[in-house]
Amino acid sequence: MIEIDVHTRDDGIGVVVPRGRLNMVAARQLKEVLADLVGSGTSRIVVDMAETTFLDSSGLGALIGGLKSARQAGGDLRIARPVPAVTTVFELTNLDRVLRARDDVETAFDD
Amino acid sequence: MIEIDVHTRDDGIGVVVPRGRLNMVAARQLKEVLADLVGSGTSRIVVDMAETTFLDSSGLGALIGGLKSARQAGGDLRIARPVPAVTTVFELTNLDRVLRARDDVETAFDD
Amino acid sequence: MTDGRLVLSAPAVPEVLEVVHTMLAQLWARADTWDQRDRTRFELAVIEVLGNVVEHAYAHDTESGRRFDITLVADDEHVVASLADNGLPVALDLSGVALPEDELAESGRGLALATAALDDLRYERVEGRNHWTLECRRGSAG
Amino acid sequence: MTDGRLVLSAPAVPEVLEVVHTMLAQLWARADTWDQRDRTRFELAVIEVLGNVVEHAYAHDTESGRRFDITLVADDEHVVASLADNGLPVALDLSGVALPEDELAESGRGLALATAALDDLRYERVEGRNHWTLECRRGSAG
Ligand SMILES: Nc1ncnc2c1ncn2[C@@H]1O[C@H](COP(=O)(O)OP(=O)(O)O)[C@@H](O)[C@H]1O
Ligand SMILES: Nc1ncnc2c1ncn2[C@@H]1O[C@H](COP(=O)(O)OP(=O)(O)O)[C@@H](O)[C@H]1O
Repeated sequence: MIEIDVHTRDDGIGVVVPRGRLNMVAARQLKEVLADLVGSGTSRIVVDMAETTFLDSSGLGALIGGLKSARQAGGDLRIARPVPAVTTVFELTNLDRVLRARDDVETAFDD
Repeated sequence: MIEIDVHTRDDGIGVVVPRGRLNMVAARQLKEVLADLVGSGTSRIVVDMAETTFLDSSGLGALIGGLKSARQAGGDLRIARPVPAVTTVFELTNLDRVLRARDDVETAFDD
Repeated sequence: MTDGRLVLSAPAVPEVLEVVHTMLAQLWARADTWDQRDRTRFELAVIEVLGNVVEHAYAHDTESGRRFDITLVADDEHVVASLADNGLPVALDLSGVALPEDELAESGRGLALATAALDDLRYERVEGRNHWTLECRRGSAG
Repeated sequence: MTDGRLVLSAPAVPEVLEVVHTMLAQLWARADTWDQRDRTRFELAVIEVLGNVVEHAYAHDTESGRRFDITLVADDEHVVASLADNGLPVALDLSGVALPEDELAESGRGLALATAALDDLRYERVEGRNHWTLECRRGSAG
């Protein structure tokens, strides 16, 4: 079961918070959420993963899809605060450079 | 899975918030939480059930146990904001009078 | 006719109730026209009867320990749970089940709740195992 | 020796993955000395392989639809998942599984992840069914 919260900050950055397990079922929802954000003009996105307890390859696929469309629209997608179970998946797939984890949601776009 | 939050208000009333399913496993935890509260001198207790999604006879047993020890200590135990799935259980067991549900946590002890 | 049955076999320990709650959620995800009250009374009865198995139905110290099987099936009009366990035989008169006299009793409400919630509850002892069958019909009062 | 096996039989639909996550949580509740990293890699592999079954293993339009069985067992040193499904035979060379060349590919990482996470992954076709066996040894790198 997952709940995905979305809000746009005053600085125009979209913050997406998936709470729960990011598996096949949830990946579809995340894909839509990210597509809607980029489609409505928000191309800088932080995914706050502090409450994402599980990630699999379909969840990864949704994140990468979002990353690509954000970049095409001139922005970027950044990951913040992954838990160890999620970090393991980034490492096993060598995506820890492409989706480098930030320690903080607030400052994820500062560099 | 359940999480039980407990805090004591300035007016001395203990507020217990079980989040999740109150089944056999959770009932043991709730029993302890209520016994600890009464044992430490808090005999007026509100159980806020707004986020209790399921209740069975063992959960009921824990509530009644808490009610009895609260009353023995000169206080009471009151139920607030049950969801329909929980109200059904109070009705089926004719406990809707003994454990009359209040609409509000704040004012549960006003009468 | 697709087969939407959910079948679990597991050790009879309280923690496994969580798995059964999740199975019920998935059953309703497929039987999505059932309303909240029917869902509640069926879930309640299943957890009560299974809780009793976990609590009371001690096995004859079998090598492999206490275990149970549960099958959940829903069609448009009925939802049925079949439980089996290797515990001791149960000596109960299900027709005589009632709420405790003492309003403030802390236990003894499980079977009365299950009976009130279900349209049908049956118990049989077959080949050294206990079999419970629980049924709700859509929209009935229970 | 008590039998702590958890066995589920269910329709092969994405929503049922939630039940398997809960079963894994209960498995760890009993095998409580296993550390987080071992738990993570086993759960990941199970969900990847089962996700593939749900997504790719279409049955020959059997009467009863696509279904799968999963058995989870843990002892002090090993944890094993056995999956079986009635889908089409799988033509895969598991030894040739690798991450996609394109770093930004949106799919194709499932089996590579499962292989990296497990100590052993086996596939067999037996009596018209696909059988997958997944194993982690405690504390190994995967
Ligand atoms: N599966 C079972 N195996 C053995 N005894 C049972 C079983 N289910 C119920 N009983 C007996 O029936 C009694 C009443 O059960 P129940 O109404 O569920 O209340 P409780 O479990 O709270 O005592 C139990 O105390 C037990 O003695
Ligand atoms: N259980 C299965 N049945 C049939 N084909 C499968 C199965 N598992 C994997 N495959 C095939 O292997 C390919 C790679 O699988 P995987 O690495 O999990 O990536 P993805 O599922 O994202 O494509 C799939 O696209 C599919 O063609």
